[in-house]
Amino acid sequence: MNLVEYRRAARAWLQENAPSDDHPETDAIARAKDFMARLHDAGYSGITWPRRWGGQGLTEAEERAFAAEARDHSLPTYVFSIGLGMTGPTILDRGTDAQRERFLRPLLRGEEIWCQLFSEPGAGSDVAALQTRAVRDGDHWVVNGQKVWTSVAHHADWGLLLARTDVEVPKHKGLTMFVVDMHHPGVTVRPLKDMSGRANFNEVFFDDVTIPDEHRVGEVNDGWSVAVTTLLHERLSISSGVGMGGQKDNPAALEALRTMVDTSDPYVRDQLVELHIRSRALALFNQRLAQETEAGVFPGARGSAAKLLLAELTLFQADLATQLVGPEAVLADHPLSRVIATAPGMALGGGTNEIMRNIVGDRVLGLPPEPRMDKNVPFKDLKVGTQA
Amino acid sequence: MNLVEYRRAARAWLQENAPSDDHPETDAIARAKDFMARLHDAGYSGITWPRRWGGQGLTEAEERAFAAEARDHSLPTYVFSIGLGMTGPTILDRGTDAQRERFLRPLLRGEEIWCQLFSEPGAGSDVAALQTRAVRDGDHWVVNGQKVWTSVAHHADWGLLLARTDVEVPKHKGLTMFVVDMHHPGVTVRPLKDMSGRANFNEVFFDDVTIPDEHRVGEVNDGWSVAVTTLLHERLSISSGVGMGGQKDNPAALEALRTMVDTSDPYVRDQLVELHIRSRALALFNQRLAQETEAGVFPGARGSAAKLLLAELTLFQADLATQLVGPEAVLADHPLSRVIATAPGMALGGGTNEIMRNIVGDRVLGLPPEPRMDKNVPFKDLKVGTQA
Amino acid sequence: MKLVLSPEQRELREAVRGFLRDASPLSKVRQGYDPQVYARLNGELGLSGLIIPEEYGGSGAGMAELAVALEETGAALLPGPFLSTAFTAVAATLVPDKELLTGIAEGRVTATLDETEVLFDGASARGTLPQVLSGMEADVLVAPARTGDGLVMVCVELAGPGVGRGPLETLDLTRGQAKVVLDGAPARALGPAPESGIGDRLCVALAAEQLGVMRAALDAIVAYAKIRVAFGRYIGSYQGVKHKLADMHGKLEQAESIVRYAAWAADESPGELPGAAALAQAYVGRACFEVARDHLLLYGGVGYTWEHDAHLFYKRAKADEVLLGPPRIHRARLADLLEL
Amino acid sequence: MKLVLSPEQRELREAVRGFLRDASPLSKVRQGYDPQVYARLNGELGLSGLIIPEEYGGSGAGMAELAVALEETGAALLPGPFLSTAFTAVAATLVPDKELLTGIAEGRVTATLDETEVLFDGASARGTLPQVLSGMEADVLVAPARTGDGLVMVCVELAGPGVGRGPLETLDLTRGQAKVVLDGAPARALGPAPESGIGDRLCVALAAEQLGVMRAALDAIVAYAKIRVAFGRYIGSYQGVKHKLADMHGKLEQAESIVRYAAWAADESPGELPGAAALAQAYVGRACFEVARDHLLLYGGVGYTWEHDAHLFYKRAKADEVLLGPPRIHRARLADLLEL
Repeated sequence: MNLVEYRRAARAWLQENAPSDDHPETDAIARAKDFMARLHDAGYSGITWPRRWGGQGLTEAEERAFAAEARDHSLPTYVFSIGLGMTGPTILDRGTDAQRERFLRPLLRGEEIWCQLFSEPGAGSDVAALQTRAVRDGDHWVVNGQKVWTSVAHHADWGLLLARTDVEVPKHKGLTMFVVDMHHPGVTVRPLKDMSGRANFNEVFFDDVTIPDEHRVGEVNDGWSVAVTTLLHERLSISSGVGMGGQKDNPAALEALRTMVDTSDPYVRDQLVELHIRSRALALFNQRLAQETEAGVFPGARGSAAKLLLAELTLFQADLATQLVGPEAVLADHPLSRVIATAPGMALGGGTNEIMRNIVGDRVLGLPPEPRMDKNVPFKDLKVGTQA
Repeated sequence: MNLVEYRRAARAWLQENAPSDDHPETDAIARAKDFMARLHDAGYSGITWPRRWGGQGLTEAEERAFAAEARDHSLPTYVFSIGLGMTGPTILDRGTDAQRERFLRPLLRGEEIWCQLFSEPGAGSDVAALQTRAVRDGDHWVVNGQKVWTSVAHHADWGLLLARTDVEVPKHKGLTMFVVDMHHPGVTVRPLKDMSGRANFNEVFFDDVTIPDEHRVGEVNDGWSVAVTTLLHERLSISSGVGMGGQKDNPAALEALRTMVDTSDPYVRDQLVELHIRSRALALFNQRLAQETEAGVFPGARGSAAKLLLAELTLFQADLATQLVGPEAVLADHPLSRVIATAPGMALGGGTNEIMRNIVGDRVLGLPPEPRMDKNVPFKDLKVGTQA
Repeated sequence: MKLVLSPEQRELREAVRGFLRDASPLSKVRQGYDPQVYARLNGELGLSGLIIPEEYGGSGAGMAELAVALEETGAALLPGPFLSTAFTAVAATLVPDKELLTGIAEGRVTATLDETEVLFDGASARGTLPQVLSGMEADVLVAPARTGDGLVMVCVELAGPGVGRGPLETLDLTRGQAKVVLDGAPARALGPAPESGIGDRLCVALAAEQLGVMRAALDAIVAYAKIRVAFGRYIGSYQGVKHKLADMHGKLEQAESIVRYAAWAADESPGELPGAAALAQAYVGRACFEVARDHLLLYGGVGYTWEHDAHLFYKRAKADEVLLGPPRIHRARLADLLEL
Repeated sequence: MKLVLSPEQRELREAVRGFLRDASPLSKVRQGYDPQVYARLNGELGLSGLIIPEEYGGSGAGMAELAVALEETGAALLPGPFLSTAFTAVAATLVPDKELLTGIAEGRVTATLDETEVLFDGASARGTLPQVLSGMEADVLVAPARTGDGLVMVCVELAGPGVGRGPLETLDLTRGQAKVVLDGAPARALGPAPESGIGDRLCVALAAEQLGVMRAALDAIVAYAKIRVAFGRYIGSYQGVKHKLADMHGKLEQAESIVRYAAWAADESPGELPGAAALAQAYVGRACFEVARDHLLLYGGVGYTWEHDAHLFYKRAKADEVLLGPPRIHRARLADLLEL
């Protein structure tokens, strides 16, 4: 089957099978799992993953073709996105064969949901400063600590957990990666509301949670290099999605906004032109990155520039829209109220703007790195988190 | 004489004596010197300086009163500004009595012109990284090196020179301050044109220039603390002048600009409003700082915020004005052509915007300092200037 | 022109600041309006009577003093009808009937002012006011009404008959609005609406609150930048953070200068007031939101959480920015005043 | 839509870039127009005939290829009439009389295009053109003239009789303008002026040059940030510098995307061209100046000196920004096209 045929078949399948509901609500989970099983049966889950572990063994070309078709649908894959985009690829790259055998096929079929447990209250941008401890006890590890910003943790069966196993060495050198059973009695998941009042992520507490050593991913104290693999996959999956649509339903986008405001006012008109200019500039940049990717030139850290620009555009247009609409915009039932209340999210999730600028400066422009104070200090002597 | 009478007398004297020409042209120097002598005879030069050294022994109140009156005139004191504002106060604070006796009265009377010789091509923001060497030879010092950004050096009789006297110690610890005779045969002054094509400052080259040890200011290797005195005086004299007028003759200011552009265009009108808002915001901030100063609250590093804002306003309004006026604005005989060509000056002279932001962050907001890589390294092992 | 506070004004500031620190700490503001705090604010500090002439029981101070107080209530994100009552007091001092002033000065009456015109038949009022500031908490509503004699200001008891009101959920969690429907509500005319002066003073009063909001937001994030560590260093030592904070400080300095100027103009230089008032809203409203936004962003992820207070400042700043209308109206006003 | 260069376009870019690196290094641009470089550019690389159809001696390429070439001449701040000749070639391909094209394609004729309307009596032209791009270097001027048959494009030999021209000193040291006075200068009609298409393509061509200017400025300051030391560290390691450079990079990425899009639209999607062209000037013109300005500022004091090249980029960027009129015209055009 050539690519054109492949794409045509995917389109047909999606038209027949794609449901309309993608909200990760409780009763939606069962439906989402059912959809994933059918997706896998149809051969569209794990398109590039090896056949041996439940994938299809095809190329990126097929994956892109399917993704292009899927863009026209709202697939209920949200709760599986961490597994498919981050933890699954990590197990694939760095896990043992036993782990691959155990975890990958259920993941691809939607039978098990995954979350990722790296960030902590004291370790946001600086993930490697995390303090959750895992202490060896025979053929098990015992974990205590707290994670945060964990999407879908309340639905998750498994979590990919980064924990500190040695405090005597510098911070990057004393970390180990594990797969943790989210149903273990010592695991507590508490929803964390964002500033708009919605619970979009969770805090996860570990209280004497045991993990068998065979669920360790990678070597002891080599967890950072495993995490780098995961974060690389995270960045890929974010940057490939950046700017691809999303504006269609945005009440602060030009098309919606022009219906809310008085465009006979030249000031308003010029502000809308400014919004058009910025939106088009970023949309075209994203399209160029996509075309480059299709041509085999991978954007790499340049995707961070696109993410930074999207974060700024998101803030700009929510701010502009509320200014133009005026007092009504702050009423809770006005669509812009929610837009302004969530506008900072893009600038904070997946790396702050400052981190993005560092990445662009260091990796795209090749600028000299910031001198690091924390590279050669034993973790126990290092200043971390929030302290005077 | 109370302050009101003092101010009235100053006003009367200025109305009688202030000339109109303040351009530091060659033949203007003689006239400027003549004016300074009369200013000193009248008791308005060195108002707060001790009587013993040629000053008037009065308070800041009288100085401010005179300055307030002087603002209505263009006094030809430009070539004396370095001496009066920086090098003179440094000699006063840190010189020997013999140096005060020798240098201060001629300075106040305008008989001798001073320049300041700190910055070097490899040491701009980072003045203490300078490389000009002074080597002791009996009761003399021999100087070799190059200075840059030296205002009025081509007219100067004396220069306050910061030179390196020890390369074995960290950079701040091996510097010594001298008074150098600018007429010494080994001193070469070369005008340096700014980006608008005008020669506003100079490069100064030292080729085996000898300085008697009695012209050393402060202890050997204690020159940095002397320089800090000088730079403090520099900052005071800049911040006190910031934003005080200057807009009157600026073709990019609102009053001039509104006559050049089509204010029936709502876009143009709104841009002029933006200019008004920013100009007024800064002008009022400067007036508040001045009122605080008069009330005895010294602005300190907050003056750096005002300087930063002025630098940004200067860039903004030159940019805006040329955009609004359009193609004509780039003709060399259009007043805005010069404005846009000199607009970056305020952001570069007297400390770059980055340095100003550091000062505001460190000294006004009390933020933790940047870690320093250069504090404890012998100068000879330190990376300085421009190098791979 | 007076841009620095007098010793008396500094004392007032300390008194209000100290009171609010104890009586209305940030940890309490999500609980909303506390009438006891409001009563003490007026009783112990006499704030509600600040700009009310002494003959009506106030302290006869000026907009400069009111601005000092509003800066502090803004910094504390004080919930309740303090701003709306101050707005009403501004209007009530400018109409012939001063009866309302006494109640406000004594702290007995909370009030709100709305610019929506209502219908007034000499005894009762009709109309729908879609967004009334602190409309659930205020006892009294003052609004303009078109009559045969021109525009008059009328006053309605909101707890009285003929008044329907419903709370509006808004972005700002610390201060609400209400929809008010007057359907033959007993109303009293306070006299002809003054041709000018009210709107300008509201601009100044709001700018003073905004100055407090931005100052408190900046103070908070500066303090955090001194204790939060990333990559082994306090985040405030990174230029990426430090330079942004320095720029925010510059906005704060300018905003304070403008507020002092505008308040002085309201008290001492009526000719300058319209321009100063429009400038205050055009500059300070924007600066306040930008500082509140950037302060939230600089917290990193924790600033995005509901539990954290950063969003309270961000939301108040946005709600304030549009409180008197879309911000462009202030710019348009400036264009007119500058005869552009 | 095609936003990435084809292998052939990349080859063209390398050829032009390599040629200019040798033949017109930055150290030479202050000496102004070098006809020899111009002749080689057209002879060896055939650049002047790039968009001229093959039947008139050109290579029949599109705006996409012209954009590639202009990006490089922009990056090199190439002095002389290359841009003005490209402008003229754009216009000349859109009028019936194609004679001019051959001369341009062969590199024999340099030309300039001006939008000032002149008077034309069928044989000679009159008028004053206050600011003609490369007016001293161009052999031929093309300008619109109002006749009984409507607007026509006419062509005048600038070295011929009835032409007075005087050089104008401008901000941009690398490319001049001239005042041209036509006083009965022999002129030839090229045919009716097309209703649309010229102005849009000039916007795209200029944006391509601006893309080159900003790219070269950013490259230069990035390189400097890697070798300049302050306080014991390379300045590029400070976030104050690094974050600004990252933002400049974001502008460059977006500018390049827009230029590719607009050039593609000119070649392949005429319906999108007007919007793409206005977008190109509105975004790229601004971004180019901002990047050139910030690049100069980041050099510190040395960037303010006459000897340094930073101001050449800054000045070219400003001159380019207003070359086709005050930049607001592009925004106004966008508002119309978006039917706002």
